[in-house]
Formats: sequence, C-alpha cells, structure tokens
Amino acid sequence: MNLLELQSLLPQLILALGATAVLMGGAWLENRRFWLLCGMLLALVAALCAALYEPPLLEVAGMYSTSLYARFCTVVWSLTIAATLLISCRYADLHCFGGGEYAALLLFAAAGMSLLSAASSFVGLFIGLEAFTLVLYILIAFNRTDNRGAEAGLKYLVFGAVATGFLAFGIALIYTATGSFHFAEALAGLQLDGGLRPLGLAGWAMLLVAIGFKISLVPFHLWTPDVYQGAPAPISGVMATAAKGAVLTAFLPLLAGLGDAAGEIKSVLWLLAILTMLGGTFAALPQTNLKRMLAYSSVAHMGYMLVALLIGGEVGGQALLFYLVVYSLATFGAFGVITSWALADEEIQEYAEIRGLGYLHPRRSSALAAFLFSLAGIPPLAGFFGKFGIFHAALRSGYTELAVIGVLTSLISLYYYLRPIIVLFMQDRSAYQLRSGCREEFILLGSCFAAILLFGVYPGPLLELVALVLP
Amino acid sequence: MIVPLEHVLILSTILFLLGLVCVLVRRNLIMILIGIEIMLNAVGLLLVGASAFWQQIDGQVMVIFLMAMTSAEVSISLAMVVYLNRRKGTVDVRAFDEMRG
Amino acid sequence: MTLLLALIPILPLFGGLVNACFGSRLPRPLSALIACGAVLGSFLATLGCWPGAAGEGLKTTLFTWLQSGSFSAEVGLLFDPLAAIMALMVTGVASLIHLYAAGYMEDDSDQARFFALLNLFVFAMLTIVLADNLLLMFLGWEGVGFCSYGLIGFWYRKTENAVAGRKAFIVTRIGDLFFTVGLLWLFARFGTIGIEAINSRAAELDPTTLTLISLLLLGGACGKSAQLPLMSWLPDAMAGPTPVSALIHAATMVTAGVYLLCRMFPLVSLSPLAMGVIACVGVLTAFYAATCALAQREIKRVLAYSTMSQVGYMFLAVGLDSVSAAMFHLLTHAFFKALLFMGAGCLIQLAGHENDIFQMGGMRRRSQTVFWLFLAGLLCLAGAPLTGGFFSKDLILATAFAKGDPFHLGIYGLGVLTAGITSLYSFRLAYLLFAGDFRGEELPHELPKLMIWPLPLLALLGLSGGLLNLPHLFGGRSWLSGWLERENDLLQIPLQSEYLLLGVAAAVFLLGWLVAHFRYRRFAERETEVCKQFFLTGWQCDAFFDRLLIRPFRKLCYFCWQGGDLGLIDGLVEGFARACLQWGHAIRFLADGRISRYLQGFAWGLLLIVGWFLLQAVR
Amino acid sequence: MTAETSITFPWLSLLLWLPLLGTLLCLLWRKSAAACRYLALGTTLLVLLVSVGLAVSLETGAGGWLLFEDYRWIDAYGIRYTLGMDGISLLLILLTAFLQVIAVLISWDMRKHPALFFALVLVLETGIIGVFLALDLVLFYLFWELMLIPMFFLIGVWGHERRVYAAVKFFLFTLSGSLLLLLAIISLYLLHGEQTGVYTFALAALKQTELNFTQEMIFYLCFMAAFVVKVPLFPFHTWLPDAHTEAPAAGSVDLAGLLLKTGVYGMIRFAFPLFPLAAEKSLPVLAALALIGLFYAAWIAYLQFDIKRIVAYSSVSHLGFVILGLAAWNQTAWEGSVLLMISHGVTTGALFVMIAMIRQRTATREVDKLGGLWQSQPNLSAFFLLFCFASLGLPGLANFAGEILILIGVFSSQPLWGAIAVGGILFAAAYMLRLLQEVIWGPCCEPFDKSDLCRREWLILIPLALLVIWLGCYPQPALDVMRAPIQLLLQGGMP
Repeated sequence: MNLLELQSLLPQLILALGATAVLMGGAWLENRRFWLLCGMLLALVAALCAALYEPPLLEVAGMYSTSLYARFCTVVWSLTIAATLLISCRYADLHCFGGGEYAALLLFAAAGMSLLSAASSFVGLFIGLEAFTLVLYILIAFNRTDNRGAEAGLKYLVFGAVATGFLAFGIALIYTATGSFHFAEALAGLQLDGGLRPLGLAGWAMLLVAIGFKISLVPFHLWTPDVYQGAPAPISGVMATAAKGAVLTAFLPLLAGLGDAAGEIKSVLWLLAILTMLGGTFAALPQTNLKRMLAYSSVAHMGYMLVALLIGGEVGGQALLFYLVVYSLATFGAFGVITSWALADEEIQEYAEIRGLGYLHPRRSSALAAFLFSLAGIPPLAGFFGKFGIFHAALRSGYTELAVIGVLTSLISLYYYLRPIIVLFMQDRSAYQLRSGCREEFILLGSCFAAILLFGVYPGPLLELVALVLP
Repeated sequence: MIVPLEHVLILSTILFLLGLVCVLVRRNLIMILIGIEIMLNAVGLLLVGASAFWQQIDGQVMVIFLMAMTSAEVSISLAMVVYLNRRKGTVDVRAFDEMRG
Repeated sequence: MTLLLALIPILPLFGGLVNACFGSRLPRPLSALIACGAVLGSFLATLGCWPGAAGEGLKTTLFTWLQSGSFSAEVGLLFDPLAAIMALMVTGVASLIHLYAAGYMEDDSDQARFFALLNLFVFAMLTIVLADNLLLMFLGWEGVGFCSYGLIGFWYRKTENAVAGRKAFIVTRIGDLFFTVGLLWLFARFGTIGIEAINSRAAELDPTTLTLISLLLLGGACGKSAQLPLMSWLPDAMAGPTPVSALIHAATMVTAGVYLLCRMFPLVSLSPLAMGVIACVGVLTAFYAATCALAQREIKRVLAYSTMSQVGYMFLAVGLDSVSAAMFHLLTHAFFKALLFMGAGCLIQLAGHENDIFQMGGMRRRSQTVFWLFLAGLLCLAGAPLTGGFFSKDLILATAFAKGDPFHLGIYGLGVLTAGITSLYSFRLAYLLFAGDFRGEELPHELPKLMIWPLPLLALLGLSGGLLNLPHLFGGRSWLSGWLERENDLLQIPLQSEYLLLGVAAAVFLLGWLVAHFRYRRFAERETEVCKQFFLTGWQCDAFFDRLLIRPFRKLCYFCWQGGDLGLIDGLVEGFARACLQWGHAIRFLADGRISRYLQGFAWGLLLIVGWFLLQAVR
Repeated sequence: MTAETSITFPWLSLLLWLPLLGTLLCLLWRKSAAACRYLALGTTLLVLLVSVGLAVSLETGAGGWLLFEDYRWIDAYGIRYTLGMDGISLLLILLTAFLQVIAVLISWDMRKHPALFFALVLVLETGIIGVFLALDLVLFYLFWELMLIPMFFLIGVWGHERRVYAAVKFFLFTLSGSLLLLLAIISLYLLHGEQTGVYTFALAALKQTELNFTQEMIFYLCFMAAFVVKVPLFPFHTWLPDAHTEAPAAGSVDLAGLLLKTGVYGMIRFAFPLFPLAAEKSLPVLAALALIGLFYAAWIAYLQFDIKRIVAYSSVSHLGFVILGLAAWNQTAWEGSVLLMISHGVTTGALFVMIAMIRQRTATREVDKLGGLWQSQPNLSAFFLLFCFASLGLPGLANFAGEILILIGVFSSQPLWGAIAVGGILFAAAYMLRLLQEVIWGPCCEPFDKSDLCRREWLILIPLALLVIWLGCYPQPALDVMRAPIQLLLQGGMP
C-alpha cells in the first residue's frame, strides 16, 4: 500500500485509527462523555473529509472504489454514527457503558460500513461486512445488566455467523465460476454462456441468502424483531438504518454491473420484494411493542427499497438512495425517541407504557408521531416523496404489480403506524414519569424532524445530490 | 491440478451442508458454533481449490482473510458463550426464547 | 301602484320578522299590534290596488331570485282578477282572525312566536296568491306548510301536537313532490315557469303530457287541500290554536289547492281526463269527509271534516269546468268557516277548554251572541236557502247537473247526498252544542271582548255571500263570473230545471235538519257502533296508512341501517381489517423466539431461491 | 393562462400560508390558552378578510383564472408550485374562511390542549385552501393528504367515546382512495412524458395527454376512488357518520362544511376535465349511486338516535344531490351543485354548531334524553328550527336554491332521475322533522344548564343565519361568480 492509496482511504482511516485511539485512551481516562464526544467529532471529521477531500486514486488495491458514490455513503454512515454517539450520551450514562469502548466500536462500525459501501470487489465487500457485523455482535449485548440484550446478542451472533458462512460460500462459488473477486470481472464472467454459469447462479443464491439476512428480507427476517427489541435503542437505530443501508448501497452497483445476466436474480428479488412488503406489513399489524413494530416496519421498508434496487439504473438508484436517506432519518429518529425515553433499568417500549405520554412530553412525542407519519408516507413529510419516487420508478419500469402491492401495503401499514400515535395522544395518561430529555437528544431529534419536514416540502436538493452521486 | 475442480466442489458442498445441518439440528450453542466453523472451512477449501483452478493467488489471499475473520468471530462467540452461561447457567439455545412474536 | 302591490306581501313579512326577531323583547300588546297592523295594512293595500286588477291586471318584478342558464325565476307579482279577489279574501279574513287572535292569545306567554308565524303565514299565502311564476308560488306553498307546521305544534309541550304538525308537513309535502315534478316538467317543456306564459302556451303540449302534468298539479293541490288520498293530516291539525285552525285550516291554506288549479286552469282544462279525475276526487272527498264528520266528537274535528268536504266541492267545481263556481264557494266558505271556527273557539273557551261536544250542551245559555253567530255559520254550512253557502253549493251542483251525461249526473247525485249529510251533521252539531244542559264539569270562563268583535262581520259576509255571484234567477248579475271573465260558467239550463234543482237543495237541507232534530234533540249517550267507530276514525285511514306505508318504511329504514350500513358495508370493511390482523397474527407466530425455527427460515429461504432459479431455468 | 399575473403580489400564497403562520405562532405561545385563542381567531379573520377583499376587488364575472401563480419547485420530477383561483375556488375559499372563523369561535372554551387544537384547525385550513387552489397534481395531492393529519387528531384527541375507532376509520378510508389517486397521477405523468417528452404534473398540460379508452377509464376510476370516498358517495360513506359523531364541534363543522366539498371539487377540477370520455361514460353509474345514496342515507337518518348521526347521514344525502347534479352535466345542474355545496356547508355547519351548543347544555346527544328545549332555550331552539328547515330545503332558505337548480338541470337532461330525486326532499323532511320533534318540541327534559344563548353564541349564529337566508333568497351573486368557470369546465376548456 502506498501513500496515495492511504490518502484515498483517508476517511476510513480516520475512523479506524481514531477508533483504536479512543479504545486505547478509554482504558486510561474514564470520562464517558468526553470519549463519546470525541468519537462524534472523529466521525464528523471523517464525514467532512469524505465530503470535501478529493481522493487521488479512483480505486484502492482493487478492492475499494473512491467514487463520489462511495464518498457519499461514507458521509452518510459517518453522520449516522456521529448522531448515534450524540444521542447515546444520556443513555450511556444511564446504563454505565464504557465510554471508550462504546465510541470505539461505533467508529469501527462506521469504518466497516463505509468500506462495505465502497467495495469494488468481493473481498472488500466481505471484509467491510464482517467488520461492522462483528462490532454489532458486541454492541447488541453491550448492556450487561439486561437478559434481553444477551438473548438478542446470541441470536444475532448465530444468524450472523451462519449468514457469513453463506456469504463466503457464495463468494467462493462466484469466484470458482469466474476466477475473479473484482466486481466488474466477476460479473462479466457470469455473462458468458459457459458451463460454470450455474455455479455462479448458485453463488448468487447463497449471496442473496446472506443479504436477505443482513437487510432482513422475508423469510430471513425472523431475527429482526427480537434483536431490535433486545439491543440498546441507539444500536437498534444504527442496525435499522446504517447497517442495512450499507448493504443495500453495496449491492446497488453490484446489480447494476450484472447487466443482462441479471434476469434470474431480478426475478428472485421481485419475489423477495413482494414477500417482504407483505410479510413485514402484516406481521407489524398486531405488534404492541414499539421496537418490534419498528423492526417489522423496517422489514416492510426493505421491501420497498428492494423494489428500487431491483429496478436499478438512474431512476431506481435515485429512488433508492432518496428513500434510504429519508427512511433512515425517520427510523433513526424514532429509535432516538425511544433512547431518550429510556429508564435506568428498562426501555419504554410497550404501547401500554407510553399511554398519554404525548402531553407529558409533547416535543418528543410529536417528533415520534412525525417520524411515524413519515414512515407511513403521509405528506408533507419526506416519506411521501420517498414512496412517490419508488412508485414512480416502479411504474416507469413497468413493475405495475409491485407499485400496486406497495400502495396496498402502505395503506395497511398506516394502521400500525397510527397505533402508537393513538396511544400517545388519544389515551389516558399512564403512570410513567419519564425524565425530561437532554440537550443533545433534543438537538438530534430536532434536526431529524427538521430534515424530514424539509425534504418533505422541498426534496429538490437531496434528489439532485443523489442523482449526482449515483455510480 | 491433480484433483479435478468438480471433486473439490462436491466435497466442499458436502462439508458446507454438513455444517449447515449441524447448525440446524443441534441445540447446544457450542455445537452450533462448530457447525458454523465447518461451513467456513468448506468455503476455505473451495477457495483454495478455485484458486488452483484459475491459477490465481487472490483466492488464497481471501482464505487468509477468512481465517482471520473466523478467529475474530470465534473469540467473540466464545466470549458470548461464557457470558450467556454465566447469565442463564446453560448453553442450550432453547433457553433463549424470551422475546417472541 | 306597484309599490302598493309590493306592500301587500311585504307588510306581513315585515311584521313577522319583527315579531320573530324582537317579539319576545317587545311589550306584549305591541307585538299583537304590529301583527294586526301589518295584516290590516296589507288589506288596505289590496283595496288600494283593487282598481288595477281588472283586465290584464298589475304586474311588478322586484328582483331576480334565481337565474341559471335558460332558467330564471323572478320575484314577480301578478295582480289579476283571480289573484285580487283571493288576496282580498285572504287579507280580509286574516285581519279579522288576527284581531280575534289578539284576544285569544292574551294570556299566552309565547304570543310573539304565535304572531310571528301567523304573519309569516299571511305573507306566504299572499305569495301563493300573487306569484307570477310557479317557483315563487312554490316558495309560498312551502312557506305556508312551514307556518302551519309551527302553528299546529304551537303548544309543543304536548307531544301529540308536535306530532300532528309533523304529520301535516310530511303529508302535504308528499303532495308538494307532485307539484315539484309538475313544475320541472313544465319548465322542461316551455323553458319558462311564468304562469301566464305557460297558460297561454298550454295548447302546445301533447295530450298525454298535458294530462300527466295536470294530474301532478292535482297531486300537489290534494296535499295542501287535504283531498283524498292525502287528507289524513287535516283532522289532526286541529291540535293547533283555534285562530290557526280558522285561518290556515279553514279559510286560506287548504283552499290553496283550489287556487292552484284555478290559476293553472287554462292548462288543466285542456285535459278532459284530468278534469274528470279532479271532479271525482272532489266529490269523493266531499262524501268521505261528510260521513266522517257525522261521527266526530270533538267540535273542531267536525269542522275540520266539514272543511275537507267543502273543499271537495270546490275541487268538484274546478273539475266541472267552472272556475267561478269554485271561487264563489271558496269565498263563501272562507267566511262562514272562519266564523264557525272562531265561534268554536269561543265555545271551547266558554266551556272551560272542553273540546268534546258530548261534554258540552246547553251552550246557548252561556252566550246568546255566540249562539246566534255560530248558528248563522252552521246554516251557511248546511246550505240553508238564501245563505251564501246555499248559493255557492247550488251553483256547483247545478253545473254538474247541467252537463247532463251519466257521469256528471252520478256526481250530481253523490253531491246532493253529501249535501244532505252536511245538513245532518251541521244540525247534529247544533243540537249537541246548544240543546239540553251542560254536561261537562268545568266552570265557565269569560270571553275577551276582542274575540267577539270579528264574528258579526264574518256572519254578515257569510250570510250575504250569495250576493257576490247572485244568479239571474234571483235578480243578480253573477258579478263574480263577470269579474273573473268566466261568463261561460253561467248556467245554460231551462228555468224549470233550475227551480227543480233549488227545490232539491232545499229539500235535502230540510231532510238533514229533520233527521238531526229527531235524533239529537235529546242527548243520549249511545253505545258505540261499529259503523260509528269506522266513521270516527276517518274510515280507518290512519291505521291503513300505518300498515301500508309507515311500518314498511320503518322496516326498510331499519334494514338499510342494520343490514346495509352496519351489516354489509361496515361488515366488509371491518372483515377485511380483521382478516389483515389475523394474517398478521399468523405471520407473527412464525417468530416464536426459537433460534432453531429462525434457522429453518434460512434453509427454507435458500430452498426458495434455489427452487426459483431452477424454475426460471426450466422456463 | 396568464403568466404576467404571477408577477403581482402573491395573494394566493398569502391566503394559503397565513393559517400556517398562525399555527406556528400558536405553538410558540402554547402556554397561554387565551393567546392561542385570539391568535387563531385573528388568523382566521385575516384570511376571511383577505378572501372577501379578493372577492370584492376582482372582476369575478369573467372566466379564466382570477389569480394565478406558478413557480419552480421540484425539478427532478417536474413538479411545480402552481396555484390558480377561478370563481368556483373563490366561492369555496370564502366558505372555508368563513366556516373556520365559526370553528374557532365554537371552540372558544376549549380546555383540553387549546394550543394544539387551534394549531391543528389552522393547519387544516391551509390544507383545504391548498386543495382548492392547487393546479399541479402533486401539489394538489400534497394538500389533499395534508388535510388528513389535523382531522385525524381533531377527531382522535378531542372526540367523544368511540373517537379512536372513528379517527382511524376516517384516515384509512380516505387514504385508501387517495393512494390509488397517487398511482394514477404518476402513471398519467409518465404517459404524458413518454408522449411529449415533457415530464410535468401541470393540470393544463396533462389534459393534452392522448389516452385510449381503457387507460382513460382506469385513470378515471383511480381518481374517482379518492374523490368518491371523500364526498362520500354511497357505498363509501360509512366513515362519515362515525367521524361526524365522534368529532368535536369544530371538527364536525370542518368535516361537513369543507372536507366533503374537496371531493366534489376534485371531481370537477381534475377527474372530469382530465378524462372527459370516461367521465361521460360513468355518468349513469354516478347518478345511480348518487340517487341510491340520496335515499339510502335519508332512510337511515330517519332511525338514528344520535342527533349528530342524523345530521351526518343528512350530509351523505345532500352530497348525493350534489353528485346527481354533476352527473346531469349541464350548466344549470352544475351551478345548482356548486351552490348546494356552499349552502350545505353553511347549513350543516350551523347544525353541528347548534348540536354542540345543545350538548353543552344537556350533556347528551341521544334523542331519547332530549326534548322540549324550546321551553328553556327559546332563542337557541329558534335558530335550530331555522337551520333544520334550511337543511330540509324550505324555499327561501339556503339549500332550496341549489336543490331546485339541480332538479331543473337534471330533469331537463334525464327526466326520470329528476323525478326520482324529488322524492329525496320528502325524506329529508321526514328525518329533519323527527330531529326537531325530539329536540325542541315535546315535554321538557330538564337540561342541567338552562341558560339561553350567550353573547359569543349569538355572534356565531347570527352570521350563519343571515347567510342561510341570503343564500336562499338572493343567491344570484354567487351564481354570477361561478357561471363563467362552469361554462368553461363543461366545454372541456381550462378555466
């Protein structure tokens, strides 16, 4: 690795080295808030660096690209991690997290995610994916006093490991079929009508199982609600947004490169998209736990994004990225509200526990309601233009059936998004007296809220940006 | 190449499926982890075979990465096993079904 | 002159509005004063306009009410001979009744509401009379319905009163539906709703349409005038205060139907079939109502049925092609019926708010004045020779006779029979009221002077009403027929037939009297007979309609509500929602918390993908 | 389409965003109920003032857009911020502005979260005005949905016993229709883009799209799905009685007076002009549904025990009349329909206002527990009588003028429909008189509060009553304003 290559990977390096430094430092100085803020600053610096610093090389070691697209993803994931660190301030105090480790692990995750989105070969993809998956194993079970956290950690570990097996096997099969790990060549190899093509398809099947797990497509979604419920709320937020988004963004160029050979794979994606939209929506209907509901809702949203992924190209990619950003803002915000409502011994997640909180904590409750409405796609919130883009893309590419199913599921989904809102605002007060939020939480929730409102009223700039960065 | 690629493929697939079955069938966490190790080793085998087939080195590089990753995963897994055993006094995965629905 | 014309309806409207808005804050006499003054002013304005009515009449347009496309409805007034005579009668009788009401309502706390509605009623009635187009007429038409509703249920604390008001409104509205359809149809055909324009172009219509439109107008008239089959509301309407019964349900509103038919006569008369139906409806109602009147026990119900019966005569007259006979009877009837009702009001007051004639008796001793006045009214009603009622009724019957064909002779026969019954029940009423001793328990009450004053005037008008259209036989010149420009309504029959008809009329009057004399001279509580019960309940019409219409209607409503709305539509919607939830539960239970189950999901998913690939490959 | 008018002062935007400004101020001063109250009143009055000012100063008799604004908005999809006001929109906006003042006044004593309440009422006003002004389909859809959230909260938070059920039902019903609308809008946009290469959501441009009949029918049905649910036409009406019954007074007023009208407006502004052939084909079905609804709702209303439900079903019945008028497809009937929309807004709004006042005094809406109100509250009862009779179509009061114009129009093109529809008037009388009977007549059921109207209530009722009488006796100014636009719409031209 020469200097130029290192320079090109500067943002990732900042994240990874910063994480190491924080980890070391955390062992000496036990000031939780300091390390969290430190981590946040590092993430912000990485984001700034990715946004402003023009990398000298277009590809690093044949594994990672430094295209605008990759930089955009790096910015987004770094900002997500920064936001997570910010919102965790109180939460970490409450649960006595080790500040250094927590910040370091999240920074590692950011590095992993940004590598994953930047991957231009299967090796890079594997490394990036594993890097943040390993970190998440730890983070999920980070709360050592919580049985549920342990269970969630276990579940994620077992499935993650199995999925890693599938991913690796899929990569190996593709490699066997094409003789290359690099996306362009590996995909080009699949085009041939050679005898090894079935092998490649088998590899893709394995790969899809692994992706299916990571972004929780039906029927690989079963772990999602349990893990989200058990993990600390900020971590659930990261998992529902950045972790899934990184996988999706990694596969967007992959599918685009597949070209004509993608027929079979797209038809599988088509099937998975339908299953996911329907399965996620219906399973979310009877939920009475906020985090589980959000988990199933994230499943359903993955279905929508899969539609965009499947369409690909400029239209699909634009819709996907816009949707991803908007969805992440809303979902992250929702988990942020749960974070900020957390008590020392437990998190408030059951609907029965949040009855009538809307008037006790009006700002956070209204923010939650806004996030949920945005997820439901009700204007004037950003979710509307997200869905608009997906349906637009689907209709434009002739996937009318997907658009119709999407419309149907978003109608049904409204019911489960309304339920917490009803509980919050339309029922009598529960006995819970929650702590009032801290400044950091309000800043973050406020900016999430402002963003979904802004993108709901004036999505133009974001749409243009997204169109600009598309590979 | 002495061994044909087909044989490597078949063997590694069998190994992978054995590992998968182990994961599916066993209830003991340790055994499940062992099944996963078998799956990953099947991958390693296939990669090495393919690397030999294509006369390229990067397949073997990937195996190195894989091993490193596996060891990291195992260390985390074992830590988790210890942690879980301390909490619930068992490593039977059936004990962990508190969250459902 | 046009200003004066506009004042005719505007004055009562103004009076009504003032009373409605500020009535409860005005000192008590002032509210009555405004009401009476408004109507009296209207009467004077009518008198003032009178000279302009002859020939083409006066016309004025105040403003455009509704204009859209080719449709245009102006608020325009037409003061031609027909409208003039009607307006004069309405304002005249209304003035007297307002005076009476001022006395009658002296002690009522809701006096302002009463006078507001009464004034508004006069306004609406005058709108019917003066309207130059059908839509404006319809405004008045519905307006009188509203006021009648409000006044029947005036003493709202008793639920029956309010129910009676509602019944009146709904039943008359059934008639209004026909009127509305007729109006729409006329507009569709002529492109205008002006009464004069329609009448002058009526001949353009083909006979079927003409007949149907005429029948629709008849339907409207039937509703308002309580003719068969829309008659059942009128007896119940007697729940209102007596001045209301006198004004609305005797003198003016119930004759609006007759007026409508007279107004549209050039149109209606072109259809022989419709004319026949009108005559039949008229004479049948006359007969029906007369029989019902025979058995009634409440004084006002007797009068109500007699009103229905007399209005039936007017319909008969229209059906016989004789507008002037109809108007003649309308006028005389208005005088004597108002007199009878107000007299009845006095009697009820004297008897201590007792309605039941079986509980009265001997009322002559309580007030001689009222006795004589009431008797004058009854004589008119019964058709005692030389009274107004005699002449007008005779003219109608003679017209029927003069037609000569079997159909009209049959009608004549039924008419004469009805006249006999009329005489019978009039004298039954007289005997039950005045003969013998008082049978009730209540102490007598005093009569306010204001309640007596208007009566003699009306008695005079009623008794001498014949002068309006005195036939040549008696040396008269049939002024009314001339005024209405209906000279061909005059009878063209030989002199001896005319004498014969007069003789028959006098004979049935005497016959009715005699029968009543022998039957009711001495009061005896008779056992209720089946026949009597049948007549008392108005031929069981209420029960019949209840069975035939109201109960099925309620069932239909119930079916729509429970079956359609809650059952079918909501059931489908909620069923869909429930199904969604159940699928949700089913999918939810896949995630049972077991790691092994979740891992199986992986395996199934892998199989699914591989299988799908294979499927694609096979294809 | 006059582009130069957009250079002048953006009156339409002012009208549109004023209420939202009020919302923000309300939320800022949420600690003080009185401040919110006056802010809301001030804002709604200001909107009323501006709209009345526009109505007076503009030359309303002319066809075409009275005011027009057009700005770039979202270039990526070709979405523009296009507002336009013609006679019909002007009338509906006047109605909106007026009823919102009433809605604020009737909720003057709101004790439960007043700031939020008034804020939502103001957001709702923006949504409704936006629907009446928007000419870009996506902008329209945005406002169309914007109405949902405040209404959902108004019903769900300030409603009565079954409020949550009603709110959810309202939300889901209306959204189910509008999502189809969204699909159709996007498809139409794509089709137009493929044909012309210009991707735009502008109504005027999309009208030029060439469609074959099947496409046109499908699009039309999707559009109508949204509008028909909102109107609501039989058999999509079951959300309305529930929503009305449970909503607070202001919610009911807005719902009946304004929200329902947006559905009709959507039809005449978007569905019919965009898909004239399909619309023409659908008229008999539309008329049949309208006629069924007209009778069906009236029959159901006759049996209801909850006075709000009676009025709610009467709304369904009246809107059936409106749709019937549209289905007749001629000038007179359309003028009647628009006029009836306005009159119905005023009368039904007034009735809901009165029901709220009655409820305040008696604490019940059950007919069994009411009665004889005239005895203790004669003034209140007199107004109630007036509005009930206006609602049942007494000539000279508001609803009659619209109804008779509709009947004349319908009769001239389809005599049978017209003749049947006349029957609806009878049943309207049946249920309205029953309502009157149970509430103000009969023996007195002691209300716990025997006070008659207070000053604020007089202030609410007198304008309503005057308007009801004015619309009944002299609706000509309103008819003049809507004449030219309706002519243009019927000819298929853009106003």
